[in-house]
Amino acid sequence: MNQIGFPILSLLTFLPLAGVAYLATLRGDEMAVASQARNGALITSLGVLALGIYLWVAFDPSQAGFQFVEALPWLSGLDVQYRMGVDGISLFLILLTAFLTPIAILSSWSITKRVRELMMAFLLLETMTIGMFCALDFVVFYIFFEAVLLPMYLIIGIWGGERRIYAAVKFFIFTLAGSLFMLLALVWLWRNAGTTDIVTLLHTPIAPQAQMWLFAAFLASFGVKAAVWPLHTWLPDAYGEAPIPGTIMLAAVLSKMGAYGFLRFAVPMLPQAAAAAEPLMFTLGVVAVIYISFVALAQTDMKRMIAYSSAAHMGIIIIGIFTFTVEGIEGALFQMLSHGLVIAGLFVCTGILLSRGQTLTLSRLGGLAAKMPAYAALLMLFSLANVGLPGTSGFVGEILVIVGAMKVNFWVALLGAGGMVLGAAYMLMLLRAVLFDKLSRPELGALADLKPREYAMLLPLAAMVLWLGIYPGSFTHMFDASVNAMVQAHIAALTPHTALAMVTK
Amino acid sequence: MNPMYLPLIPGLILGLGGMVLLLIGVLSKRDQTCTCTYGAVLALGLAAAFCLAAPDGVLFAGLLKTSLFTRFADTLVYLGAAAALLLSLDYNRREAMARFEFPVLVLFAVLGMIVMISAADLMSLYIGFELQSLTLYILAASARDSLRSTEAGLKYFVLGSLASGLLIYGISLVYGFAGTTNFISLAAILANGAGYGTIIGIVFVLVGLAFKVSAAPFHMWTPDVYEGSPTPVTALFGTAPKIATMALLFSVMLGPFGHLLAQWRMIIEVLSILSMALGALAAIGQKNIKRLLAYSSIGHMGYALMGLAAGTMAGTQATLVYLAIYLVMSFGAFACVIAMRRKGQAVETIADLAGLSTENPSFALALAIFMWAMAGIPPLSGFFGKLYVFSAAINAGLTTLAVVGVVTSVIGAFYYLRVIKVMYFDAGTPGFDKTASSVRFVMFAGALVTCLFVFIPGPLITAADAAAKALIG
Amino acid sequence: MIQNLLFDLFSFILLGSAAMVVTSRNPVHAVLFLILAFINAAALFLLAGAEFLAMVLVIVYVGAVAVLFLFAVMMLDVNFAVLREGFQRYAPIGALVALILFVELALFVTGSAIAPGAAAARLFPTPDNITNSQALGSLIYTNYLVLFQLSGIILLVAMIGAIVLTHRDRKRAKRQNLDIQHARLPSETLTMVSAKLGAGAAMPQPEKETL
Amino acid sequence: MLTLIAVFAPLIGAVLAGVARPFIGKQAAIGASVLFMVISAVAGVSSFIAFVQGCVPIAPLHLASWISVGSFSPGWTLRQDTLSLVMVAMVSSVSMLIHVYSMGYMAHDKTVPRFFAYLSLFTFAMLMLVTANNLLQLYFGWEGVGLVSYLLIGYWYERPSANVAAIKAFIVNRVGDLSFAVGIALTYFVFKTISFDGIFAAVAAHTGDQYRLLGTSFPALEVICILLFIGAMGKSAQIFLHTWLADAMEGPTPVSALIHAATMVAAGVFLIARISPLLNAAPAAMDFVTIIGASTALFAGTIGCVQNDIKRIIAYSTCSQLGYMFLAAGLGAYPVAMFHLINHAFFKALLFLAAGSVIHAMSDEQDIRLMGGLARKLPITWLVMLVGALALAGIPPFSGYYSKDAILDAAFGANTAVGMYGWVCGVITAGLTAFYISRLFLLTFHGTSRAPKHVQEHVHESPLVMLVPLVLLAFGALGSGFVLRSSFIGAGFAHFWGASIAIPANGVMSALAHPTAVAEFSPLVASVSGIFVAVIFYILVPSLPAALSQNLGGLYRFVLNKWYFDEVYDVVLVKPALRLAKFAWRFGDEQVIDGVPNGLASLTTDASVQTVKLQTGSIALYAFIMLIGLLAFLSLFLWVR
Amino acid sequence: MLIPLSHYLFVAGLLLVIGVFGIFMNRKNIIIIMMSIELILLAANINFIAFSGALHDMVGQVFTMFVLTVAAAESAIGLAILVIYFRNRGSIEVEDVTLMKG
Repeated sequence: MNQIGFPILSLLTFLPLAGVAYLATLRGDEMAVASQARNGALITSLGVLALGIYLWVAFDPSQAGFQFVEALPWLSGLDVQYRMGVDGISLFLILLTAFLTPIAILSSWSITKRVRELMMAFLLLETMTIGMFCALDFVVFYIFFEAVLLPMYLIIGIWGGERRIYAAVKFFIFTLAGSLFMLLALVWLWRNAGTTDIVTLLHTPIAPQAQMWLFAAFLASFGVKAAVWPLHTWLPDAYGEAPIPGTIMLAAVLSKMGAYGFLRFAVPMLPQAAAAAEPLMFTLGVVAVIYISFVALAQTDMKRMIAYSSAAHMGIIIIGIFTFTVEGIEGALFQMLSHGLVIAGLFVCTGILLSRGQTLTLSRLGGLAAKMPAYAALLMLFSLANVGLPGTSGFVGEILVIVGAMKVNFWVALLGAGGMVLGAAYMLMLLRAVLFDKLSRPELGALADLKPREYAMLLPLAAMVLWLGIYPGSFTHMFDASVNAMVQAHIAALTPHTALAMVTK
Repeated sequence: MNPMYLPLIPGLILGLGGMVLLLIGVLSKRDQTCTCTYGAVLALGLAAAFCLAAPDGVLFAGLLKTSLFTRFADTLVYLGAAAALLLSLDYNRREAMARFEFPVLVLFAVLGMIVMISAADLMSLYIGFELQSLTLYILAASARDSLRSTEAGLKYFVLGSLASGLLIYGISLVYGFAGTTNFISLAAILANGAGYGTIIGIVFVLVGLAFKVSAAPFHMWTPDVYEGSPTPVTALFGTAPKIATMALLFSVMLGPFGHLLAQWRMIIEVLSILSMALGALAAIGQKNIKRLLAYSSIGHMGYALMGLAAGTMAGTQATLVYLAIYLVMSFGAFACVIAMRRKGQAVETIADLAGLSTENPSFALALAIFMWAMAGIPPLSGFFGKLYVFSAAINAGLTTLAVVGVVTSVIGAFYYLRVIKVMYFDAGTPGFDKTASSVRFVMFAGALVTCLFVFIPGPLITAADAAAKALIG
Repeated sequence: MIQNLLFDLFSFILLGSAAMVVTSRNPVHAVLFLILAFINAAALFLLAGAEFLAMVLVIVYVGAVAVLFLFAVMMLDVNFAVLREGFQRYAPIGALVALILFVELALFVTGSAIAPGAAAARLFPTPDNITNSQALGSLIYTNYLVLFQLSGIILLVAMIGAIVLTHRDRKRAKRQNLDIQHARLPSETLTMVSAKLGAGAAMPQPEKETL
Repeated sequence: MLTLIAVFAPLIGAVLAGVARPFIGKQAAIGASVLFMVISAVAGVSSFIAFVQGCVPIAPLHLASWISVGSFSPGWTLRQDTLSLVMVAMVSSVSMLIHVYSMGYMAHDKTVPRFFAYLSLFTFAMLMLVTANNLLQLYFGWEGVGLVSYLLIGYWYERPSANVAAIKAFIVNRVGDLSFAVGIALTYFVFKTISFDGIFAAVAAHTGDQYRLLGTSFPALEVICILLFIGAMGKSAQIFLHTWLADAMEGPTPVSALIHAATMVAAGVFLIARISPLLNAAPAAMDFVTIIGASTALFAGTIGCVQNDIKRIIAYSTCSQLGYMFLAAGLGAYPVAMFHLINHAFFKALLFLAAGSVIHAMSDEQDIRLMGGLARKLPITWLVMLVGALALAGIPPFSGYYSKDAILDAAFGANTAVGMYGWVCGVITAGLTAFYISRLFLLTFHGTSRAPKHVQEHVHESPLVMLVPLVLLAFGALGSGFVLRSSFIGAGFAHFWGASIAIPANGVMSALAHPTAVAEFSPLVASVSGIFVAVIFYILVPSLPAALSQNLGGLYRFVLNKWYFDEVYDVVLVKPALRLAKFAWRFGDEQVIDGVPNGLASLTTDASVQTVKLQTGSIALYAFIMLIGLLAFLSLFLWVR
Repeated sequence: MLIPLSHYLFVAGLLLVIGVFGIFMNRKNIIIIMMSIELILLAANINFIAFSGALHDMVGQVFTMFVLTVAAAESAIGLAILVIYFRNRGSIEVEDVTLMKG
């Protein structure tokens, strides 16, 4: 099996499926089924979280390679196997998923329509997501990567807002279009290496000419998933229309799949193409940061503003990845984690308003700080973390990316950091519109402050945000080895190193 | 008995079984539809069992040849026919068109198909082809009091006989210029290149067969016939004859004409591209679910043809995998269509599905699974079909085909999603009648296989691999 | 020499009557021209040495198929004037297609030579010492027995088909069909409608699809 | 250890006041905050005293690692050298006084614990800033004070203007912070470290480094210093990034005192002093600092002369005084800058709190045109305000005199064009300063009262809890210059500052010791004449100002409107940005980018309609298409292949 | 055989072309379309016979035999379908066979 004697990764991946099976067996009247389904889903996801924490404890940070590796024959005749494994890069993304799923499930309490199906969809989503981060075989990866669409499509379409159908279809088609090109790239790589084992693929050289095409295919797929400008427009629609728990999973976890794809495949497998695409990716990243921030500034809906903000932050992650420096990549990774937590927090806050029956139109909110101080404080915390305030998780990733980018190009660092200013602008506008000023409508004054269940969602997130901000070392040292090895390999593949030497003696 | 004749037994079972059932039906005083249907399913099962148990063989001085490849395709055909029979049982009764001749005709059609699949000579190819075609013409029109059904039968018949006319003209040219109808001799002669006469013959043959797999631009009959025919017959049309013809295409194109791969590949590519594009585009605006499935099947045949265009063993394997998966999805989907019945009346528009997910979640889920699988979304089985054909195409250097395939998949997803959208997102109460158990069986067995394929893909893939090896050697 | 002349004659009539088949305004005439075409084709068969098939062609086609056509034309009381409408509409494109097809066939088929290995690949060379019928028979009943049987099944299918499709039940005679009765469900046949007083019962209408 | 207590006690106070408020009650929360602040002040001052007596640098106190990625490994570390400890002592003590004062001033507010939590948090952030041992921790504090200033300015969040001011403060600060962050990154890029010790040790090795930017090469250190200084400009409200400061008056007065005196704005000056070894290697950047500082001093001084809001006048005075500090720092006279900073902290805190006392008395009226004649009713406030005003005006022996004089001496003594520019600006500003603070003082306390009657009736002296801090600060304003002079800039300055400040080798500090007569007396003359003019304007000939503003209308309006900076920014930056945002959304996203998929979708649908058109149901047509297809394939085969 | 193969092929080809042309000409008359198809089959048969003669091979004739059988069965089924269609609809106009389209 692996070094700890049982297939923990498969267990992590498929435990939610067991939950799905359990939920499917529930019978009885609707209310009873709903509450049983909620509890069942919550317990399952907490079980996954417990396993995830065990994984973290058992993980050996000094190794750069994959751990807990499992392999089973699968598509026979070809070298396509069921392979699972984690390294430092995927470890925390798995944990992020395991951490956020219970929160997303908790945040769905206010939804009363077809609860059992919703819970099943979430557990399915968790399986797909964790499986994707665990996969060590490209085909397995691809399957999980794309299978995410199924539950997500339903989640947006059934439980979403007014324009849910447009959003759901757009989300599905965009993502599918992108990932099918990756399928072609996958097949090409398969032919090239004779296997789809990711570890082997990582070490199989590819002709530079072919790399360009492959990179374009990867860009199409991961770019859509990570909502890289200008492939981002599905995102505000999907985030805006999805129900809150769906938005949380979309924004916090699913968008990371794209970035993870870049980090796992595009960069290490295609070093030359990645290096050649560096200016392009920087441009896209910077445009994402600046342009999308501007768009966010113009939003009139709380959820869409946060959605655009999320897309803008993905720009930072992209910049970080393509610096090919330890600082930049670790920054990007850290930003991925932080963004996941922060954006989840923000959306939970949004959901709390929704569950109080409130609109999300900014002009119709305001003055909530007086009646909901705890809510205000937590929303403020997440907003500030989103803006990258030192001491919160958002800062660490951002500064690392800036530091990494500075090693490559001054302007990328400067413009990438420009999100700090624009981000502050729209987040503060948001805070003002929601929390401050006078109550815009008298009924807002009747809102109650946070309930225990809401504390249960927000406090862990807040604690994590602060933990990541104040003592990021407990996270970075887990992926140090992997990232270092990756950067070393990248540099080795590119010798002579062509990065711009900006300082001369 | 001489083991040489073992491969004959399935054919005998089908032919004789058909006649026995015919006798039972004719002689009995009571309505024997049920008996005959189950009898036919039994015959198919027996045939399948004997088929799988039989060794390879060349029969009748090279008229027929069985191998793992033919057994693979045969099995699929048996499965398809059996499923169609199961579906017909309830449907025909409710539509008041239950007749014992129906299963008998299906058995004869299957006989024709297995002859086609095992054909090793142009003559047996033709006879098999005609046997199944003629039977299917009748089946298409079998709801004889329905204008739609008879219109479908008429269309199918006229166009089908035109196609078979072209086919036989082509065969005559091939025969004449090569001097033989035997596949092995043909291959030997064509190895030294072919004259224009032969080549023209091959094009005619291809057109005739392309009609049967409804590859664009020879697909025109498909939507109309699918829509008009009784649904179980449509389900049969969508699968068994297509699988048989596809298998025939492989054994002809890669057998006797295999050496001319470089010359006919382009035609297959064009067929494949046109089919995929048409299947994706034309389905978008459809309101009738059977028409939608018709266009979808055109698209699927485009994908399946990719494997033929590759012309390699991997391509063969890919297409076989694709066909097997397609068979299950398709039957599942048609079972769902058959289950769409309101107050004893079959309803066929997509809009009728609105709100199904709240009223009958398992039905809705099953249909959603089939739609997703057809769109090729992993982890459902449809994805693996696509994976394999794309892989075969790219390995054969046919990147254009693969790219077109990707683009059309995306477009295709759009209309599959629409079905799911109607079921899950639109409000409504379909108020469908209770579904018969045989239909439910096909539906849920199909859904289960489609879903769980990802966990045990091994057997099918290994079998397809062996079959491909048997064909190409 | 005389054979060439005969060939030219027969083929000329064949093609001419074929042309008349597709162009004549009255389907009855068309069928009659078809018969003429078959007969001439049989003559061409004869010239090529296939006496048996020539006879079969006459018997089967003229005797059965053509008569069937005639029967259909007569039986289906069709308004032929309507059928001729739009006669010319596709003629240009038809002519173009026909012309190209003809050029291609004439150029490539007629000019093609039989493959060099064809003689060696022949399966059953025509025996010189026996009659055509005997030669044919000895093949059909031996080597091609299985196909012969299958064509028997084809004919059986045709028979079943013709009967199944066209045989009319006497509709007046009511018969009890237990299966149908058993299959009926209350939900299929019964709808509970709460009718307003004086308004009558209205059936619920299915909703229209919207996307 | 004392430093540790000094730094973290406010944090504990903040947490208690903020988070634990529901559990411990309002009074306890306030009490906790003040108590921990007192602890902090005691610890801060005593650690400073202990240090002064030993005068031996204490090793940095390493608390924990923070980020550790590659060689980028800033930790949580408290630096303890003269510079830090001076600041710790000043910040904690001034802040403590402000806390105490606030207990009275804010007594009637609804959410006081929140206010105290912010105040304590603010102090904590500032203390983290001044004790930072690396640029990133400094940045932590830097952004921290920015954040809390945002919270405090927007404390009365029901006022729209307070919200606008708060957002403005944060965003303008962020502009500077952006530059700072990029500066940190560049520092790391050049030095491979961002800890101060590491940087300073490697300055010599990197002096010649060039950095390519905009197509040409610049000395890397210059670029870094300018980037960092732009950060300082934002925080210290120097010209171009000053616009937030005056608006920040929307916060409660103690906040203004805290922001303007001890914390936040001083951070910029502190940063410049902190990176002195680096800055010394970047002469162009130093000149830049001087020019900006001198210009700001003059610019803000002019505005201060015509404002009518009591707090705004003091705010612009802060701006102006900070300009002085940068002027000095840019010349290399960092100890002088620090000296002025400390003095300024006392007298500016004093001025603000006194102004707060006035406002408190005047029922929240802030316009000096509606005051007057308060001297009799508010004697103590009058007295302490006088002390503060004289200190600000630079009248001996009040503290401002010593430091301002030293700055101008240094500028004159620097003997460079830039220095001379600074000196000229400085002298003029001295005159302006004296004028506007006298104007404020006279209009507020003397003459006849111009306030509405009901306000006049309520005028009363502030409670003791407010007056005690005022008096203490007055002593500070009175004595700090005299007391600290010798150690800060006197003969022993090198010993006092030790390694915490690097003095450049241009002899600017030695110029202090031997000032020329011109340098010595011109500021004093300017100050005295400023007071004199004010007395003429507002006591002797009260009609003169109005006449003057009539005659010089254009100039008056220009200055009154703060040189139109806000308006220009609004037209050039804010409005276009909002328009651009709308455009990017409505056109860029919804039309162009979404246009592609939506267009493709409708294209597909159209194509679908076209495709289906052939499907007419006509058998003959189907047959035609088959035959045409056959023909096409035949032709393809025969002619193409 | 005295008559050259190419003559036969030419005649058969022409017959095929006439059949094809016939389909275009008679877009409304389904019976004539069926007859056109019969002509196409006849063309194939002539080919078979001609090749059989030229090759001196019996297979062509055997093939023709089966083609004839099949053609007969085909006409029977076709006409049966036509009859029931006529019954349902009362007309056999091809152009009007458009219940299902799109």
